[in-house]
Amino acid sequence: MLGKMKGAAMSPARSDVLEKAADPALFRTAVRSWVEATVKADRTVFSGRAGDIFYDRQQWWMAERNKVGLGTPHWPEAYGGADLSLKNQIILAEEMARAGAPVMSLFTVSLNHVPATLIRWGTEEQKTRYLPGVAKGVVWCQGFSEPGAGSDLASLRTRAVRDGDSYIINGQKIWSSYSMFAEYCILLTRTDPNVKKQAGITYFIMDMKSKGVEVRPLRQANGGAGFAEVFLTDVRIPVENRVGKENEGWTVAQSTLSAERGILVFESGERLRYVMEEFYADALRNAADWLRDSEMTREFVRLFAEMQGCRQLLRRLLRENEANAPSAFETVIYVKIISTTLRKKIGDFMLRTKGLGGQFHTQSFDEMTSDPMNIYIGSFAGTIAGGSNEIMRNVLAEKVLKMPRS
Amino acid sequence: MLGKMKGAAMSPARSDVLEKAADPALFRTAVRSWVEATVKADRTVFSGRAGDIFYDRQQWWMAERNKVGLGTPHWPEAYGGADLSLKNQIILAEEMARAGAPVMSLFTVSLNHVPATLIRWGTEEQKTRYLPGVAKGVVWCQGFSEPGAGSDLASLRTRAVRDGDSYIINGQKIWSSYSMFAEYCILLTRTDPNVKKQAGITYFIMDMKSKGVEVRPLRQANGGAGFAEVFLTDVRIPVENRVGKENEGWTVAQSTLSAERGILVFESGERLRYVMEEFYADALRNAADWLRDSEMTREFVRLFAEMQGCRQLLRRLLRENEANAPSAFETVIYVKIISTTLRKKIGDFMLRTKGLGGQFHTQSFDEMTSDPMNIYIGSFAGTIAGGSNEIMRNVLAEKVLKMPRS
Amino acid sequence: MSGIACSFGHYARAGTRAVPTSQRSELFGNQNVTPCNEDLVTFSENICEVLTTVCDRRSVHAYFDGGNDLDLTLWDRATELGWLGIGVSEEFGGLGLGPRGLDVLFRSLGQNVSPGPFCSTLVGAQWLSECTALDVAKQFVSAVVAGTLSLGIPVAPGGVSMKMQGGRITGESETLLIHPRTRLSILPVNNEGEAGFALVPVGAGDADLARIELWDRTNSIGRVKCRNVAPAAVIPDPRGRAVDLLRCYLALAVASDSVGGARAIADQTVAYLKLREQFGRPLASLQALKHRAADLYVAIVKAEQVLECAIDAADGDVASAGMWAALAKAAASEAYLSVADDCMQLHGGVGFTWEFDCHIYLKRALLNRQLAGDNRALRDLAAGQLTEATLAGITTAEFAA
Amino acid sequence: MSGIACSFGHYARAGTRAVPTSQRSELFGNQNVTPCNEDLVTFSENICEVLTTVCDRRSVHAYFDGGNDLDLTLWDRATELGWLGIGVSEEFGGLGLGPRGLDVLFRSLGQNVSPGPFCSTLVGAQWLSECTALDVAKQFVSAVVAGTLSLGIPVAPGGVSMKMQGGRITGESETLLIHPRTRLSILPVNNEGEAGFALVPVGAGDADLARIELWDRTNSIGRVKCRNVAPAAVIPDPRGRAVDLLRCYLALAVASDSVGGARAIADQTVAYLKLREQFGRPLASLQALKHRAADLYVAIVKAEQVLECAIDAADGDVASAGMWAALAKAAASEAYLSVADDCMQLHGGVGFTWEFDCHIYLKRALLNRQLAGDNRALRDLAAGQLTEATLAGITTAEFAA
Repeated sequence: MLGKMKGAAMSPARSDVLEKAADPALFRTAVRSWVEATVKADRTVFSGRAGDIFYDRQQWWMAERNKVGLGTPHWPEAYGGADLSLKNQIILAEEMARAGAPVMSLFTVSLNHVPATLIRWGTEEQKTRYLPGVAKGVVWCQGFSEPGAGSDLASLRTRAVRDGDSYIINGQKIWSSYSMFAEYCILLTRTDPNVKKQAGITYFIMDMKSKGVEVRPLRQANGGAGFAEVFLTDVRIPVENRVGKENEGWTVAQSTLSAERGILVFESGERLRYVMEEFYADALRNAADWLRDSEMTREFVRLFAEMQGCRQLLRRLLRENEANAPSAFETVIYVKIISTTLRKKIGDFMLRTKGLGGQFHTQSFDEMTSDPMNIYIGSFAGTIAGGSNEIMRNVLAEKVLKMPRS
Repeated sequence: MLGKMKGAAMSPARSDVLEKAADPALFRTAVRSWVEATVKADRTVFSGRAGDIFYDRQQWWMAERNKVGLGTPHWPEAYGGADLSLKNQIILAEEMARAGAPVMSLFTVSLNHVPATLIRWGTEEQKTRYLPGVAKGVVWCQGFSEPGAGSDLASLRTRAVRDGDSYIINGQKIWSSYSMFAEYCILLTRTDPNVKKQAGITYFIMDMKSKGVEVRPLRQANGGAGFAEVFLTDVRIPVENRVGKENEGWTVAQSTLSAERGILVFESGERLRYVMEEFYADALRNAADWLRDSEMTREFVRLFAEMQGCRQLLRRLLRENEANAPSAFETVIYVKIISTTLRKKIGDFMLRTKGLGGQFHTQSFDEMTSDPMNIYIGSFAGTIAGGSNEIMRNVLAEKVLKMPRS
Repeated sequence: MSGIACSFGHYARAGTRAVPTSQRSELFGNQNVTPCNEDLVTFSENICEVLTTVCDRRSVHAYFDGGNDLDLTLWDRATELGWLGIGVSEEFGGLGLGPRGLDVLFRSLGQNVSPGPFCSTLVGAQWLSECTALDVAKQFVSAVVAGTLSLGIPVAPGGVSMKMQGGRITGESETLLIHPRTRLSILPVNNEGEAGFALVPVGAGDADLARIELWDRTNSIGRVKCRNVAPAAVIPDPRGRAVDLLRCYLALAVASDSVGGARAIADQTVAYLKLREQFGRPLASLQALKHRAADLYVAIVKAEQVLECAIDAADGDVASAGMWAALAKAAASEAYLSVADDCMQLHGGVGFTWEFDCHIYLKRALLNRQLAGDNRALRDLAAGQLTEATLAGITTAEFAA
Repeated sequence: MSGIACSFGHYARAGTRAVPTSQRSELFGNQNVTPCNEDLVTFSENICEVLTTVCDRRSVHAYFDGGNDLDLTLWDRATELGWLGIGVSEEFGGLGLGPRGLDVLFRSLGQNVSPGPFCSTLVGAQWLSECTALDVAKQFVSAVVAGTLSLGIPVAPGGVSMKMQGGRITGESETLLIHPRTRLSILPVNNEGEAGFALVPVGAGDADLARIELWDRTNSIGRVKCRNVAPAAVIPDPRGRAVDLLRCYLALAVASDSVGGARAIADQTVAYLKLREQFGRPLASLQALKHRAADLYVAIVKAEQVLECAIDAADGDVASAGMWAALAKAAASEAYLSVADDCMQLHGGVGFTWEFDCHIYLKRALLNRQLAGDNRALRDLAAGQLTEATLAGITTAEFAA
């Protein structure tokens, strides 16, 4: 079995877990026992710690994953990845969800958006310089949205002006997740204001330690502070940090955005399954009041069915992505709308089951995946960000149903 | 008391019922005993009759009302009306609803739209000639909508061309309620196709017996045949039947349409109250299954509350109409949307309480006010006609909330 | 026409197995392998093609008004083309495509609001093929596949049983999904204390079928009055597995019909919005209507995905199959109704006329909501099964590989 | 500033009845006459004017972040302006405007998501003025009107009672709506077998108030732990009328707060949509958002109308007042939540930030849904009352004159 494993000997990072990759069943077992043991360790390491442990815990978790070669599991081997098959990626995501392992939210951009962009558009030097750092825990953020350019991203106004071997940047970015922790930023700027808005955009890698970069955390509706505004004043970016050609950044950005439609969403769907299953098991264990109200139990099984349907849809999306099927364009819209609204409904449902108690503010330190109020209020990030559900409906109507533009 | 009653002696039609008009409480009692006795007679006269008794029954009911001076209760005395105060009109509508008296749907246009138009815009000759007939049971229909001009009424294309002392009409009208029974039609036509669409419209009274008028009944989704298409081929209308000036019909039509926002809707709200109250009492009497399902009883009381709120809103509308308050413009939109969607929800709810039995087709001959499937399917007439609820939302957003036109 | 539908056609027309087993399993896989999606898609396209011709809009309307025998025409055509054996396994002359094959057929029939005894008959046959002794099953199921037998089944399996004493049944049945010409019905019986089902000859003098007229005239229901009737066969069901399976298959069929119908009327509505102009532009260009249209498809996709889970579960024969079928039927029929309702509204005035299709879809959606049991009852059932599984530490959310 | 608000101001500032009774009844009518709408509108405008200044956006946000004492500032201002006596009758130094007056005040407070012990205190005082002996009522209600006393009340009247033995209470109370500085609470007690309420001093050594932190920081709740506490007064309630009335007044207050809040956040959202441009035009010009905005107002109007019915009923003291109040609270709090939820969505990204108002309204809406009892429980209660009335042949749908 080992001998047959494709490329098993090629990578120095191959671990006990990765060695099982050729056999899905064995791989699942290996992942399961590793992740369960490691997450248990996590609870020991971080339990009882005060202060903002989010960053430390994320870095610890990345390091642990790295030890078994799972830092960048879906990346090609050439860039230090484990090059897992889709099937194994699914197994990995399922097991992470099952064990309640930390969501790698700090690394969302570095793990997904950065490779989706650089592998296709980056120079060899850029790839060699930046990609290896990701598995070592280098944090990236995204500098796309602006106060006046959210859904209408192409109308962005942050200026980049060429000055010898570098560009001078001035402007303001917003909704930049974890930018307070980031070492680098993938940045969209306007280099030509006199052409059609999509045509004058240039894409950069920006060092967050550059002079003139100021990060101001924004507080979210649920009290969290995951994103920030980034103010850019005469920031100098060397020409070699440009990704793609000048004024062709819009095309590059499409690769970046496509990173949001794969295994990332899949894992969050899997986690929702366990949230719901555990929620129901808990209710039964505690003989919760709401179980005696058939209106509520009917609603629960309705949501439970929606959750299962959503997982099924996510599986379809992964298959379509893998096959480069054009239908993935349609599916990803349904996934976006259905999964984000489902999360909101589940949060609201759970809140109601807790009655007045659901309104008590708890100072939970975890990623709060299972606190109803956090699920509910946090769900707006999903329905608004990444192309609001309103934009998604426009696209569905115009691009899929071919209804004419007004 | 009698001596003080304003104008009591002036009208020869003053009856025992109308004599009580000065005292609302007495008036209510008088109306109640009269309507209960008469409706009971109705059941005797028409029970067991086969065939389409709708027309006969409507005419019988108009005749009965006429006997006590209630044929045209809300009209001014000068045109043969009872000139009831708003308070008494409300009482009358309440009592009609309470007794389950026939809805005067055959006379909707003649009782409401015709006077709203002629009293303001008609010549003395037109008023004298046409208004007295209404109480005697002359049926009118409305020739406004066309296949290509529904919500966008002003784009109508039925042509009227002046030819000496008359106009020649060619075109097609649709959704013309009870036009198969009508003797006259209030008709909108295009006289000038070369100006802004609202500016080239002329308003006529058309004799339905004119040569070239062909009525083809349309079957409705619930199987009923209340409306029809009206085909007009070289129909000749004398000039004296024009209402208002040539090309000024759009303004005249606004008066016609305003008739739809008063006591007419109020009465239907009152009827819904009794439908719901009787439905609940019936359920209790029969110990209906759904009463043991708290999801259903909660839904019922929610709808019951909405119904009551809707009645409250209708009372507000009547007050605002009476006071010529500008807020009536806003209120009538809410009334339209809320009352029509409520009717649909109630129909659907009742259907569900009947389970499979709700799907059995019953050949009911009455106006079917209480058959759930008829309430449900029939409700679309409400949500679509008279300015669809979508148009209403546009108007609410643009005219009331002042959101800019796109 | 692709080879697959031709195979079906040829196979059925010849009355014998024209396509060798090996070739067919290559096309559709054996029961252990999920049939390849592409084959099913092609199959579905072929059924659609036939239905578009036979069961076109005009014919359906004429049938609705009592003006033709579309139900019978369609039945004959289905027999010819081998559709009636799509679900049951090869030993009955079927194609063995199981729940997945039935889904394809019912979805297409739903798309075309097709009349005829398909649902009751094919659900009944599938159930018989799995719940009865092989000889009994062979006798009846093969007749179904050959197009010579249609079946009646309870509208809501799990309802009241008829009393059976000394091998004879007397009394009035619960409501059945049954075509007026159907001569055999599956009836729940209490056979001297033992729960089960009986196959009862219908329409003879001692078992009258009283039809009940429905708002949805594409379906037929009725009740059977039995006077001392001897059943053709009895299927004991002491542990309630048979009733659960019957409900499961019926729920799946109604769910498939519902998503098919919902998608068809939504497509038709979007097409109408593109044609119809108001204020000088197509209605489809109005953003509020675009969002409404998008919402229709979101609702449909949600229901389709739950149904997909349920078909997976039934196909994989997992323990929670009944639960998922119940949830899928509830989700799909509710989506169908809300879609059909909004489509009538989006059509405006013409949608409210008898001549347009909206009311036919709407009435079928309304009936579907009640078939296989009220959705509240189905969800209560599902909640009970979820509770049982959860208490036993068993997950119901694992996909059937 | 119109004369009415000035009257209020003057009256309260002087500490005596500055406006003669005759003049005030002319303005607001006596209890038998529905107060003229116009007066109430003017009154409401004046309250709004004050709140817009005192309780502006910036102050509310600062209060939410623990940066000021807006609750106390507002309380002082309300005392000065005579708002605290708006509902209770003249014998307590109040204005006797009853439920209709309270509605105007609570609606305005809701519009501004105002903090402070208004709801619990004014509901409690209104209730005391009607449920206790005149001397007891006078003592406490007058103190409320004078601004020297605030009250705690049960979050959901009808919950668990505390045991009272030999005139003393020991144990932990159910959750109370109670300001941290409040020193007197209305508590349900079981006084040696007899149901009733006790007025209990809070905050002294033997009756600690344990605060519970809420997501909605504009409200305060907590529980009282009593160790052998002697109540200031006991209100027996053998027939449950007092608990019904307390629930009724609380439900009305929450409903008023809800429709006020819903309208305010909807107005704010429409204003935002007009300002915010995307794709080169204001969001407000997009038809899909126009329809969404229209739907917000339809939802609000529906809730307002049910509330109107409930206030009518309470004002007219009809038997079904409690039923209507329960239904109004359920309708209004659900409308509030759905409006606040959609407003956050319609604001897009900024709506999700702490700096914008959306989350404050959303959190208050979420809390409101739970106040006065869960909406399911309230509707069950209403259904029970509707059943009783229907069986007795009494209609609940008659308007109170």
